[in-house]
Amino acid sequence: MNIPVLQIERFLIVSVQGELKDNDVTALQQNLLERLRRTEAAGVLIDLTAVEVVDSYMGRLLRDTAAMIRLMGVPTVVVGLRPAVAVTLVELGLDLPGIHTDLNLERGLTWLRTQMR
Amino acid sequence: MNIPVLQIERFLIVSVQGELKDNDVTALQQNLLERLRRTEAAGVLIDLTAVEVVDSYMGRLLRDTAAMIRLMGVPTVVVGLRPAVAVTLVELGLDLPGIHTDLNLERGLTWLRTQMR
Amino acid sequence: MAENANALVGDTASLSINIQGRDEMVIVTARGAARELSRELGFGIVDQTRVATAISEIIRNVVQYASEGEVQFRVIEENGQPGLEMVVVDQGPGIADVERVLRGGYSTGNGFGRGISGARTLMDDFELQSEVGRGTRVWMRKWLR
Amino acid sequence: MAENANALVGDTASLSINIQGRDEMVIVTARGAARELSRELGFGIVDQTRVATAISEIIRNVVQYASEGEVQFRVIEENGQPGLEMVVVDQGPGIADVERVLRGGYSTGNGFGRGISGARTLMDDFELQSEVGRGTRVWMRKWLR
Ligand SMILES: Nc1ncnc2c1ncn2[C@@H]1O[C@H](COP(=O)(O)OP(=O)(O)O)[C@@H](O)[C@H]1O
Ligand SMILES: Nc1ncnc2c1ncn2[C@@H]1O[C@H](COP(=O)(O)OP(=O)(O)O)[C@@H](O)[C@H]1O
Repeated sequence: MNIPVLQIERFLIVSVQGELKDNDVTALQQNLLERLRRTEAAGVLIDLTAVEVVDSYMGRLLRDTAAMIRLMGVPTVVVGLRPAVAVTLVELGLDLPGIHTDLNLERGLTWLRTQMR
Repeated sequence: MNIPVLQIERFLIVSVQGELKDNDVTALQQNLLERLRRTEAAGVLIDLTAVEVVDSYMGRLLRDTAAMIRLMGVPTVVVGLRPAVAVTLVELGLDLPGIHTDLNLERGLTWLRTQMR
Repeated sequence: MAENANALVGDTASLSINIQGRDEMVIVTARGAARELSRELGFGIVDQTRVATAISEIIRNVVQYASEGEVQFRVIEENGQPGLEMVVVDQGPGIADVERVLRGGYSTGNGFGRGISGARTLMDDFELQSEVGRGTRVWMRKWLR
Repeated sequence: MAENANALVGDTASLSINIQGRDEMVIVTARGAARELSRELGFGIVDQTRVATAISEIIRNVVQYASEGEVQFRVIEENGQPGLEMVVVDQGPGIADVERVLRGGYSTGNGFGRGISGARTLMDDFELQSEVGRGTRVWMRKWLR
């Protein structure tokens, strides 16, 4: 599963399409690192619309990725989390601490714009 | 799989949610027969929005149901057929002969209204 | 593409999923497995639906004519192109006239007689072997384009 | 409800689905099977997701710690209430401190240690048996409300 990184305005869009794995996430992080430097992007949006199940392993990988982005000083927003996925994440005892979530792409982008100085 | 029959205006709405079986369809046909007589409904709409796969067996059951409704003298419209399902039906060598199809519930109902004398 | 295929192929784990129940329960379980696997492999929605429909046809025959059987899913690779292989085997009554069934339009049940010929059209590679009294084996492949 | 359950339960067919491949291929295949079966059974979207997530956790452990295993799906009925039973068995290294794993937060990998305790919360009935050097068996049920 190669995770594509798109760009809209000054924001990077990560669209998760399938199962995440440790090495996917390592590749993604390197890709993001480079792109953030090169494009001076002002924020990252992670789109989970296509994701029907997030188990604790995938939850950890998402959290790690968001944490890395935060360390680079840019805001992250997660959008498209399905209601049923949100419910199971809470029941699993996981949450995405300190990660802003929003309903959809548009609203996520709007939020990122407000974060720009 | 019990197939619910709802009513909107003078139309009966059949919403297929899962796998069809011979006896489901027999039950559905009896249910429709009764409801059509009792309510003097002016049309039947079959909603396939929730159906991700229609194989040749299920295709036959759908065709039989539509044929029965037609025999009762009321028009049928099938809505919500997914593009990928339409493609595979054609490739399977099946079609739904003489069955009017429409994009969604609203458009299906609009069409049924034009069929009313 | 070769690099991508390398990432998909490989036998690192194996699982046997057993399902017992009414025909439609068995069919939807196999179909869900096939659809999710082809989605993960990167098939588009139309190819996912083709694969799910083909397995649906073949498993419906198994539960109807043999009542029990076995499916093998395998992620494959040929000349750098990844694909999905599905082999379905049963020890049921077998098919007397394989040629006729492959042509389509022939049914001993009350079907359209389009199950096997349809599945063949939906997949890229298809082979049907059957022996009366011994059973039936269907081998199918779909390539990721 | 009893009538409805009767319509769902019953062993009329059985299928064995075998999948060999990379861990994530195996996990998504089992998950797709579980999701589609629970959908057909009439589970709502949240319960479908709970079941799919629970099986995902348990199968991920199987592929990670034992590399091969077996799942059994069964449609069940108790006092007129239908449900889904899933039993996952492996012959892997087993778990030394089952109590600790059930409490959650303990991981020998680099996980959250929330897989087993999480799956237990997501399902209605849950039992974990394990013996070091022999293997692990997880039994789970979810009832249709
Ligand atoms: N696994 C099988 N075992 C025995 N007979 C089979 C099997 N699959 C198919 N057949 C036979 O081949 C015929 C054609 O099958 P198919 O093309 O799927 O159409 P249909 O299922 O609509 O009859 C069936 O009617 C049946 O007689
Ligand atoms: N099938 C299994 N075989 C052997 N050990 C297992 C198995 N499942 C779980 N374990 C052990 O139990 C621990 C906790 O599992 P779990 O709650 O799923 O959390 P995680 O997978 O995040 O570590 C694992 O780290 C592992 O040591």
